[in-house]
This record gives sequence, structure tokens and C-alpha cells, in this order.
Amino acid sequence: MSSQDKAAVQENTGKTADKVFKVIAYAAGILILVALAAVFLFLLFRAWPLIGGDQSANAATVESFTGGKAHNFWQYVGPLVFGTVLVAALALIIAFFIAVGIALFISHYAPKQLAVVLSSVVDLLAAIPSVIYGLWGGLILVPAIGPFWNWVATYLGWIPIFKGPAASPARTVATVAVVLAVMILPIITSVSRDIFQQAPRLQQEAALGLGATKWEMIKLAVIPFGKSGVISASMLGLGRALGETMAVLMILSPGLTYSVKLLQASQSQTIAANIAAQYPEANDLGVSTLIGTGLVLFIITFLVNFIARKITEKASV
Amino acid sequence: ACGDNTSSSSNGSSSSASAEKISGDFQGAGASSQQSAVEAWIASYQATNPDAKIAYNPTGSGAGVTTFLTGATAWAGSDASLTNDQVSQSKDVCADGTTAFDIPAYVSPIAVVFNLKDVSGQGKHLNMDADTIAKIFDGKITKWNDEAIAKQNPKVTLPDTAITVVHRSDKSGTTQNFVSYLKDAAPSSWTYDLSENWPNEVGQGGKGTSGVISTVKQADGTIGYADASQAGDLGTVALKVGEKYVPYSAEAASKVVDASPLDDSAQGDNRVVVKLDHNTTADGAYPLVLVSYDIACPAYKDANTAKFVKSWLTYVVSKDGQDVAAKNAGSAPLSDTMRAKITKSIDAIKTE
Amino acid sequence: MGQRIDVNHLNVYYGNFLAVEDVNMKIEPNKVTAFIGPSGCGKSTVLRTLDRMHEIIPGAHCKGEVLLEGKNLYAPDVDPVEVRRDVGMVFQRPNPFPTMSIRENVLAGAKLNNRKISKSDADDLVEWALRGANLWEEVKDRLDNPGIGLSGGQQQRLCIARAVAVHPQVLLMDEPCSALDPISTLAVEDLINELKGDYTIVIVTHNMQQAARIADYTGFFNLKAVGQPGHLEYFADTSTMFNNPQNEEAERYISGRFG
Amino acid sequence: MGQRIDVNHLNVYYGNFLAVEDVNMKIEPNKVTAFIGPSGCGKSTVLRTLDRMHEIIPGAHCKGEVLLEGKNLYAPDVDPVEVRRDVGMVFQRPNPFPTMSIRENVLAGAKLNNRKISKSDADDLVEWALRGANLWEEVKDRLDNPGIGLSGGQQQRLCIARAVAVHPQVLLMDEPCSALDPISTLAVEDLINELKGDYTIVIVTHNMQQAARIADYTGFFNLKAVGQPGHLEYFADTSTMFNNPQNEEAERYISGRFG
Amino acid sequence: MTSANTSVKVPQPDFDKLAPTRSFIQARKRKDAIMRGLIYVAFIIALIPLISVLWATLVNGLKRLNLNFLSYNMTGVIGGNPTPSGGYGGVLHAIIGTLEITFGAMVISIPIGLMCAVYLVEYANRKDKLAKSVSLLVDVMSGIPSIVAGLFAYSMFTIFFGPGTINGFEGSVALSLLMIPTVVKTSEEMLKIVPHDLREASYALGVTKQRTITKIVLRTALPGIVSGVILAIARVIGETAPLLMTAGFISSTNVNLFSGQMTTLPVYVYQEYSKLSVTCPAAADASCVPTIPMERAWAAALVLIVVVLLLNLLGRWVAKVFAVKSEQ
Ligand SMILES: Nc1ncnc2c1ncn2[C@@H]1O[C@H](COP(=O)(O)OP(=O)(O)OP(=O)(O)O)[C@@H](O)[C@H]1O
Ligand SMILES: Nc1ncnc2c1ncn2[C@@H]1O[C@H](COP(=O)(O)OP(=O)(O)OP(=O)(O)O)[C@@H](O)[C@H]1O
Ligand SMILES: [Mg+2]
Ligand SMILES: [Mg+2]
Ligand SMILES: O=P([O-])([O-])[O-]
Repeated sequence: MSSQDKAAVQENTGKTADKVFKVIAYAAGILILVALAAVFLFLLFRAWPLIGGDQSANAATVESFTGGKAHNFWQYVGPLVFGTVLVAALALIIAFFIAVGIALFISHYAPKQLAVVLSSVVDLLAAIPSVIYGLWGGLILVPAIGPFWNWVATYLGWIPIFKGPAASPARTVATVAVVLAVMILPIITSVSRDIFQQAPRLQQEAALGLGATKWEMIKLAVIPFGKSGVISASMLGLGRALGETMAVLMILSPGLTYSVKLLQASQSQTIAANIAAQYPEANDLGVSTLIGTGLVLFIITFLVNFIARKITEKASV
Repeated sequence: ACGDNTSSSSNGSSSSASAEKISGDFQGAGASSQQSAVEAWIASYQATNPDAKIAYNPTGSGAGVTTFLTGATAWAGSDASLTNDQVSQSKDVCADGTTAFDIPAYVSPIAVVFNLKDVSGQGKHLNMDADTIAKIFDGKITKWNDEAIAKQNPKVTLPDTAITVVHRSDKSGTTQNFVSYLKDAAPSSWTYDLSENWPNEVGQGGKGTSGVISTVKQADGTIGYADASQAGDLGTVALKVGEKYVPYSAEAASKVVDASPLDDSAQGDNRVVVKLDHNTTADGAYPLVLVSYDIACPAYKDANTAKFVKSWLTYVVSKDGQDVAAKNAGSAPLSDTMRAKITKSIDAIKTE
Repeated sequence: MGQRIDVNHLNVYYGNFLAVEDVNMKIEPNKVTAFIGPSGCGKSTVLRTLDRMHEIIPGAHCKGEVLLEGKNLYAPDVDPVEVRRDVGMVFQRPNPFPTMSIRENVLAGAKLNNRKISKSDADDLVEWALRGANLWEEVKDRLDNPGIGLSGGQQQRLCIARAVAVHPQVLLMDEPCSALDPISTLAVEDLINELKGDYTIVIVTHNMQQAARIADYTGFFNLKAVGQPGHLEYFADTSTMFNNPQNEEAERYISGRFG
Repeated sequence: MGQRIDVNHLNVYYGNFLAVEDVNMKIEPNKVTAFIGPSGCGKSTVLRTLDRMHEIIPGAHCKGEVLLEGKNLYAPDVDPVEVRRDVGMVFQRPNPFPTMSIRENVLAGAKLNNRKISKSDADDLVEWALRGANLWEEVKDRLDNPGIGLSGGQQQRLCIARAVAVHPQVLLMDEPCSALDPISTLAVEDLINELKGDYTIVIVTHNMQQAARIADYTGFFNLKAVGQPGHLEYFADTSTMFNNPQNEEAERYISGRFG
Repeated sequence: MTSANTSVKVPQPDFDKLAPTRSFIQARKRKDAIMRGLIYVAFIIALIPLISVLWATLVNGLKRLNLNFLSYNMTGVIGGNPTPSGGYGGVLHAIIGTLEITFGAMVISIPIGLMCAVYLVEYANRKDKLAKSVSLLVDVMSGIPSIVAGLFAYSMFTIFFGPGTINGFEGSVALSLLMIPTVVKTSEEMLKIVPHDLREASYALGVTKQRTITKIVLRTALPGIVSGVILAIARVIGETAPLLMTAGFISSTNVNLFSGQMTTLPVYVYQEYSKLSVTCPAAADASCVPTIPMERAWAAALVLIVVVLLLNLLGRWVAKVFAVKSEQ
């Protein structure tokens, strides 16, 4: 009994640390708001000439960007928004199922040793910089995937999105979507895998105990548990796809149309790549216009995340 | 410093240049077209001025000029000459109420390159006049064996391959010079406004010169335009000048610059702006060139910067400097007459 | 009808650790067999080998035979999924599916076996299973509430209802009452008594009174020392086990009883 | 010395749901008080209000007073952290810290509070606490193994050792034995008997025999119907409660006992 | 004894009807096999491009990757000519730049991101307006295009330190804007997964919230947080566009994060790619390599991957050392 008496020496109650820690945590939360507000206000400030400035000068700027095809900011940004969303959505569609598949493979199918190796490979791939995907996509994938797109255009050309002839070289939305899918795949996989591995053993056993097959067990006990995590992982991926600059810049042959002809060149461009392409040679007003498009991208991400959050909230109730 | 590639012999004080050695950190930014040349210049310049640390950031002409106008860089490289507006803005950064000036520093032919099975190859040419080129790049001529091309190349068997036009997808001085050539030399076939962005939706776009070249290389039947130093083993087009077809070369490019007048509408002191004569008929001239300028101030707030800029620009336009660039970046050296005009402007930089 | 289980020379390993050694027993059909013994002696482990549930723990494996009506569960052509369909299981800790309502939890197993179950059949099944688990009165008005919102004891009864709803041949229960109050325990015991007409039931319990009350046969597991493998010390019909055990260890264990 | 607890007009809410209504009782110092009652009646809930543990569930709050030696735990200037330092708790489900070894788990209370403790004191404390929880012999050779690697029963005993090692004034236990075998249960009961010389002990149990064996006072909780709030139906010293209850509901509940 | 009211009719389900048919069992098995197949196929499909990326980088990169490449910068490199040391320039300056700038970004964003996650999971109430907007804005922040982050940092430094300010730390600030949301989100997920039981156990020992968080919650979540931080580093270490604008490009080595331009590996890769090829003088001998920029680009890309790999291994090692042993 004596031992605990000795242990009960006067101790630092940690009350101050407790309060300080709480303040720091709140401050960190608020800092996010401040940082974001700063970015938003800056964008707005720099884009202000678009709204408050000389409209004829704006028109001239937009005309110089588009070779006279668009005459105001909205005509300019419209196809860019379309292209951005198109490319990112395609990438997400391609990546999502494969990523969830790999995550399940690692968490529930692969033997333990293999799973460990695969996990590290996936983490490594998540870290491959976009400029390398740009190099690879532009120099290796584009020539390699050409025949495949030709095949698609020939046999699936009756579907409007696959209307041929496939561009040669294939610097098209379809190719970019594939590259972006490859880029976001490891991100979605990595987060989903972590979540799946955390799925409670108790519920998995319950499912198996009821005579569920492995897949049924996954459906009953793993996917419901991981759903919101997987959705937020996908949003992470979608966010990256929406904002990806270098890979798109180095691969895509851009255009400013509302076309969904995925296999043809010079149809679409993304906002981020467009900024990177135009910024170096832009004058002050040009920079304002580009930042205006950046602001629009910002708002798109806001909306996408807002909607995704609503979905997640509903799913987790 | 750490990792520098200086040979032990060249950084000694042995070189006997009587001129005062320059030292310090200096920044330039601007046109990416000059990058290779500037790198060669920096390396050679530092051989005699080992204490000068020079960084050139190839951000692009527009950003380069903008940065220069904030005073953050000592000089700028730009594919376009200054606008009058920019000249008056420069009062804020140049000392003593002076305004910035621009001088040609880098002249390079723009090659029209193509990739066509059994036809293209290193040093191989197809003959075309400006009108044909304009029609190809406007999507009016879509097959390689089109009458218009075949007529000018009787000795070549042209395949029935579709033409894929490749142009720059970013804003670019190269594009501006190329379309400006088409507009001047084939006004009836090229009706677009002059701009740094590609004006139509024909073909494919590539980011930067490297994007254009790799796109051209990746498929059969492509045609594009790029700084001639990057043409590599692609086929190139010989332009019709007068009655002859002239393939690109440094000398041919120099000729058109010499044959062109200065732009006297340029406002401001010390400016040397070339008004390229795209319709020249001078013998052996190659009219499709890019003239890239260096932009500087006649007076700087910081004396050391002024000293550096003066010595740097003097070296750049010197025969030595131009030869280094010609050798390593494939540019066309400035002629002596041109150099004489430029030197006057450089000499105007006040170092005291 | 319930099925008979024969366990022959069963050794269970977690990786290289031999957790249970050489278990031999015959579990009679349509009877209740209880496993008792000190903590860590391997009761749960053996129970899980009866429906190959241990296999989902990485590294866990067993040697020996488990015969269900003479058919070896561990024969190479046997699908563990089918084994588990015939052999239901209730766990020590309640584990309702957290995303499902009470009703969906009960139907989870049945839905797997028969997707096109009619609404009225489903209603009947839910009521039957929940009544059997003595939970019906408490939840009948909130069948669509999440199962996880119940108290611990309610959750465990829900899990029993869920297992029973699949109508297995054999029912394994790992301390199903350890989180239940006496009334619920009694109800579950009644349910077990009722079910044994149709099923073979194996139950792990810490409560010797419970074993004495409901089991027809009792197996006493023991372990020589910590770190040593557990083993089946003594297996007998329940009245022999509690009134006249022919095994010294078992007697010592049982005489330590109280209550 | 243990401390006295007075509960006055306690109502506990989960959000807007009134889970327990108007509880009044006096918990004597250095005695063992047991809470019994059917599942869902709010035993755990009331127990948790005694060390303000319910407050960490979002929305949970209570009205009324809990006086520890006459001092209201819910007075505005009272820090719940300090309350919990004096009032220890053992939970229904074993919850050792997964990042810690067995030894570290036992020492967690001291270590987490940044209390400096010498190696030899620590060794003494670990051994004392583990012996008290009847776990020492089983784990003494693997004190540096992770606590989570033990079997369920072993884990729970580890948690008891961990709570005891902080040497609180009051010890609250929420069905601490529901995952233990009889031998471990007996050991824990012995421990409780030993500890009550120093502490006030409140224990929730489903096992009425356990209550009868170890408690000095017993509170019987009940609920009128599901969805209705639970309440303290009857509070008496244990022998009255089990032999001569003056409350009809309590008598009905207790007469349903067995064993 | 049981309170079951015998007058109520208890339904007796017909279990024969509910029993699975033979064909349904087969169908379930088939479905299981198909899903297994699909999962394997997904895995293989994904491997093709991923292996191709690594293979291309490896094959093209190894051509120029040698000690010389790692120990020199790009000063004094003229065209395709060899330098006095016999190499063709290198990436020493870019490696230093990448490490310093990324480290700067980590120093800014890990504390902020982690504390923000702690705020969201441990302190904020679900219905709290502030918390809701913070977590929404974290999501929004993760969608900030990197180039906009670059513009933001550039203008901020321009305002505070004068026009045209370019230095490594500016790059760090831009990157931290991109890194924070990843840190917050992954940490948040990991903190949420820590069982509530453990917090209760700790509180019950009279431990303050701060200590519970730092010593139990964060400790338990640590392996996950580390891998989240690795992801976050991965998100930024390859950023090019914002660094072009904030950290600049220089051919010499700069070790001062707070002053002067700094080259990073991705920027280096991109610049060399943009150069495409150099001109060799007509008279040049074979030692002049016209395709050297592209070869340097691939070699630098390989170096970049190796750097990332090393960081990964480091993180993995940290995660292993602190791993939570045998969960459940
Ligand atoms: N997943 C596991 N990995 C490794 N060893 C395990 C595992 N589960 C149990 N063990 C070990 O196997 C032995 C038997 O454990 P088991 O859980 O079967 O005992 P039990 O009799 O059910 O105990 P309790 O009554 O406490 O539930 C113990 O020594 C235990 O430590
Ligand atoms: N976190 C919670 N949120 C909402 N309601 C809860 C929560 N925990 C318990 N309840 C409800 O409060 C009531 C009392 O629950 P409590 O867990 O205290 O019962 P108990 O007597 O301990 O039951 P058991 O013996 O099953 O543990 C029940 O109706 C339960 O559904
Ligand atoms: Mg067990
Ligand atoms: Mg309870
Ligand atoms: O030098 P450019 O403007 O053509 O990139």
C-alpha cells in the first residue's frame, strides 16, 4: 500500500496547459478561416478590374486571349469551366472504382506480406509529382495510347463522346483524363485503404457468422463503415484533378468549346492550365482576367465540396 | 559556391581584362526564347567576372517586363518591344527621370517544321510560299499532296496524308512573329488580327516550343513552327522570297534584320526597335525571324547595378557574345551596323 | 434438426503459438453443450473453430478434424461460407451493424440467403426473432431506429435475434449473456431451451449456474499455466459434471463456485 | 479514506431525452454500493454522473446535485478533471490503451498526469495493482508486451489494475466482472472487499448474487416502460433488499433470481 | 416468469421458404468470385500505367544519373558541352532547394493542420457554426489550384517585402497553403477513428483534456497521421507552377531559404523539359550532347522520385516505431 502513497506526490495539474492547448486549437481553426479569406479577398482584389474597370479594355483583353472569339469574361470562362469539370469528372469516374478496388484488394484480399508491399507502393505513387506525370503523359502515353483511341473511335464512334476520327497525336481530353485518373488513383486508394483496414472486426465477424461471403461481408460491414471516408478521399482526388496544372499543360491540346468529343484535339482547356499557359505573357489586365478565372475555379471547388459534404452528411446519419 | 562547375583555371585572376571586375547578385527575367543564349552568355561572362552571380528566370516576356517595371530585376528579356505605356511607367524604376529602352539582343529564325514519312528528315526541305503556309495553318489545305504544295515541290512524291497543324497553345512571341509574317506576306489568306495567342481552332496546340516540337514528332503528317534551333531532325520549309526558296539559316535571318528599317514610331530615348520587313525580296534573306529584345534603364538607382547592366549588355551584343549565342543557341548574330546603333544606347547608361 | 459435431485431435494455433491442444469431444445433436473454464483457457478459440471463424484472424489455423454430421469442416472442398450458414454464432461483445436499423439488423442474414423476401414474411421473421430474444416489446415501436442506439444489453439481444433469424443448424454462443441482466438472461435461456428442439447449441459461459441450468453436456477447459496451451480437461453430461465429477481439476474449479 | 456521496434530485438527459429522473440517494463512505436493475434503466448513466463522465458525450447533461463530502461536483468552480482524479472508474468493456505495454497501462494514471515516479516505486505500484486484480501471475513475465494482446478477461483485469493504481477516493465500476470468469470475479470481489477500507465503491452489476455478496447497500433502478426515463425505485441496505424488500417492484425483480 | 404475454399470437416464420435455393447459393458464390475477379483486375489495370511511369523514369533517368549529376549545379554549363568536371551540370542546387522549401512548408503546415484537426475532432461541437465552416473551408482549401496559391504568396510577399520579392520561403508559404488541408483532413480522419473508449479511460484517470489528446489520442493516431503527412508532402513536393512564380529559378546553389531565388527539382525538370534540346556548334565533337536538357529532365525526375521514396521510407519507419500493436 505504501507504494501509491509515495506516488501521490504533488503534481502539476496541467490546467494552464489545458487552457493554452485549447486556445491554440481554436486559433488553428480560425487561422484556416483567415487564410482562406485572405486568398479570396486577394483574388477578388486582383480580379476587380474585371468588374469595376473599363469594360472595353476588358473586352480587348479577352479578345486577345481568344483570337477574337470571345468578347467578355463570361464567354471566356464558360468553356474553361466546362473543360475543367469535364476533365476532372472523367478522371474521377475512371479512378474511383479502380481505387476502391485496389484499396479492398490491399485491405481484405491480398496476403499480409503483399499488402504491406502494395501499401508502400501506393503511397509512393501518391507522391509522384505531377510534372513527372506530365513528362510521362506527354512523351510516352500520348503515342502509346493513340492506337487504343483509334480503336475506340472506330468501334464505339457511334457514341457521341467517342466520335472520331481520333486525334493524332492523342493530346486530347480523353488522354488527359486517363493521366489525371492515374494521378489521383493512389490518393483515393491510400485513404480508402486506411479506412477499410480500420473497419471494426466485430462487425465483420458478425457478417461472416451469418454466412456471408467475403464480398457480402465487405458490403455489410466494411463499405458502410468506410463510405464517408471514401467519399472524402474522392473529393480530395477530385480537388486535385480540378486544380491540376502541369500535367494538363504539358499534355492537352487546348480549345475553348463546349464539345464532349473526348477523342478530338483542341476541344477543351482547364482553368488552371490556362492560367499557367497565359500568365507569363499576360499584361496587368490579362492577369486580372486570369485571376478572375481562378476565382471561378475557387467557387467551383467550393460548390463541389459543399455538395459532397451534404452527401457525406446524409450518408453518415 | 557549393557545386559550381567552375574550372580551377578559369576563375583565377589570370585573365588580363583591364575592365573593372563586376561583382554582386543580379537578376534578369523574361523571354524564354532567349534562355539558351542567356545561359551561354552567363557562363562565358562569369568566366571573366567570377564574382558576378547572375540569374535569368525565363518566366516569359510579359512577366519579365512586368517584373522589370517593379524594379526587382536589373534587365528584362522580351520578344516584343516595349509599349508606349510601359515606357512611361518605367519612369518609376529608372533613376533621374529617364525611361527604359529596348535593344535587339537575340535574333533567331523561326522554322516551319514538319514530320512526314519518307519526306521529312534532317536538312530536308519542302518549298512553300507564304500563301500556302497561311492556307495550311488556316485549315484550308488539309492534305499533303494538295495541288498547292505539289506544284512547288515537283521533285518530291507527296503522300495522301492528312495535315495536322501544330501551333503554340500558350501566349507566345513566336506565334506573334509567325502570324505577323503570314499577315504581311499573305494578307489575302491570313485575315486574323495580330495576337500572341493562336487565333483559330485548326489542329493541335502544344505548350511552349518543346510542346510543339514533341507534338510534331509524335505523329505523321504534322506541321508546326518553332525557334529554328529546336528543329533537330525534322524537315523544314524553305520560304519563297522573291522568286527563290530560302531555307532557314542564321545568315539568312541576319539579312532580313539588316534589310529592315528601325521603327521610328517608338517613343522614348535610346530605343532600337526593328520593324521587320516580311515582304523583303533581298537575296538569300529568310524573313520569318524572331527578334528578342533586352530592356534596361539608362540610369539606375543603384550604381553597381548600372555598372553591371552596362557591362553585361555590352558583352551580349559584342561579337564575342553574339558568336557564343550563335554557337550554343543557333541564333543569328547581329551585324556590325546594327551593333553600332545598339552600342550608342548602351553607352548612354550612366554608371556614376 | 440439429447436427452432431465430432472434434478429433484439434490443435489451434495463433501464428506459432499453440493456443489449444488436442481437443476431442462429441457434441450431441439437439442438445445444449456448455464450455466452462478459467479465462484464457481457449474456450472462445475452440468455439470459433467449429464454424471456421478463427480463420479470419491472420495467422490463426488449426490441425485436426471437426466433423459436422460426419463431414469434415476442414476438408479441402468445403466452403467456410457454407459452414457458417449452417453454424450460427453470437459473440461476446454485442456487434450490431451500425448503419442499419433494428429491423435491418435482424434481417441482415436472411436477406443474404434470400433476397426476394416478402414484406410480410420479413415482418413475421423480425417479430419472431425479436420475441425469441425477448426484445420485441422494448423495440417494436422503433424498429427503424439504428440498432447501435440501444443499450449494451439490448444490443446483445438484438445480435441473438439476428443470428437466430438465419435459422442455422448449430448455434454457437460465446458468453451471450455476459452483458445481460437477469431478466434478459432468463429470456435467452428460455430461448435456448426452446431452440434446442431444432438446433445443436454450444455455449461458452463463465456462469456455472447457467451451465448447470441449461446445458445437457458440459466441457471443462483448463490450462496448466499461463503461456501453456489450453486443453479440454473433462467432458461429461452436466449433472455428472456438477454433482459427481470424475476429474479432480474440474471438481476444484466447480467447488470454487458461489452464489 | 473514502468519501460520502449525496445525490439530490438528479435528472440526466441525452440531448432532450430524459434518461433518468429524479434520483436521490446517499452513498456511504467506505462501503460498497451496488446498482441493479433491468437493462436500459439508467444504471450506467447515473454512475457516470458521479464523476461527470457523462459530460464527454455531446449533449449529455444533468440537473440536480451530486455532493462529494458535501461539495457539489457540479458547482461552477469545480474542475471535472479533478473530480475524476478522486473518483476512479472501470468500464463495462475493457479498454486498455493500445499503444502501451501492460506495465505502461498500469502506470498510465501517473504517467499521463506527468507525475514523476521512480523506477522502483513504479515496479512496486505495478505489482501491487496487478496482484490486486489477480493478473500478476499471468503477466509478470511479459509486462512489456502490449496490453491489447491479452484475452478479454485479462484485459478487463488490467483495466481494474489501472484504475486502482491511481489510488482514488471513490471507485466506480460499471459491470467490471461481466467479462470475467468466476475465479477472476472472485479475485476482483476480494479486491473490492479489501479496497473498501480505503475507498467508497459503487458498482453496477447484473449479477444479483454478486450484489448480495459484496455490497453493503443496493439501489434498484427500474423503468416504467421503454422510452420512459429510468428512476431509482428502491434503495436499501443489501440484506433488506434481498431478504425483506419493502418495495413490490424490487421484490418481483429479485424473486426472478436464480442460481 | 417471463413477461411474454401468451395471448399474443407469435408469428412463426416459414424457414423453408426463407432458405436459400441451390441456384441462389451458386449465384452468390459467382458474385463473390466476380467481385474478387474485378478487384484483382482493378489492381492489375492500375499497375500498368503506374509501372510504366516508374519504368520510363527509371530507364530515361538512369542515363544521366551519376554522382557528378548529384554533386554539381548548373553554373557554367554552356549548351551541350561538358563542364570542367566532365559532367553536364547537375541538380545539387535543386535538391537543396526542394528539401529546404518543403521543410519550410512542413514547419508551417503540420502544427497548424494538426491543431486544426484537433480542434475539429476534440473541441468543436458537431453543431458548432465555427467548426462547420472551418471543416467546410478546409475542403474548399484543398481545392485551391496550386497556381493560385502561388499568386497569393507572391502578392503577399510583394506587399510586405517590396515588389518582385522572390525567395525560397515564399515558396514554402505557397506550398503550406496546399499542404494544410491535406494534413487537416487526413489527421481528422485518423483522430476520429481513435475509439471513444480510450478517451473515456483516460479522462476517468483524472487526466486533463490536453494530456488525453496529446498522449492518448494523438499517440494512438500517430501512424495514420504520419502517413497523412507523407501524403501531404507528396501533394506539394512535386509542385511546379506556384514555385516558378515564388521561388524562381537559378542555376547556382542557394542555401538561404529567406533570400534569393531557389530552384527546386520539379521546376528544374520543367525548365529542362522546356529547353528540349540545345544547339551544338557545327564544329563540335561528340562530347557535345544536343539532347542533354531532356536527359537531365528525366534524370532529375528520377532523383525527385528517389527523394520522395526516401521520405516515404522515413515516414514508414516512424510509423512502425510508433505503431499501435495488434489492434483489436
Ligand atoms: N487473436 C489472438 N492472437 C493471439 N493470441 C490470442 C488471440 N486470441 C486469443 N489468444 C490467446 O489464446 C489463448 C486462448 O484465448 P481465448 O480468447 O480463447 O480464451 P477464453 O477461454 O475465451 O478466455 P475468456 O474467458 O477471457 O474469453 C489466450 O492465451 C489468448 O491470449
Ligand atoms: N450515448 C447515448 N445517447 C443517447 N441515449 C443513450 C446513450 N447511452 C444510453 N442511452 C439511453 O439511456 C437509457 C439508459 O441507458 P444506460 O446505458 O444507462 O442503461 P443501463 O442500465 O446501463 O443498461 P445496461 O444494463 O444494458 O448497460 C437507455 O434508454 C439508453 O437507450
Ligand atoms: Mg472468450
Ligand atoms: Mg450499462
Ligand atoms: O519565347 P516565346 O514567347 O515563344 O515562349
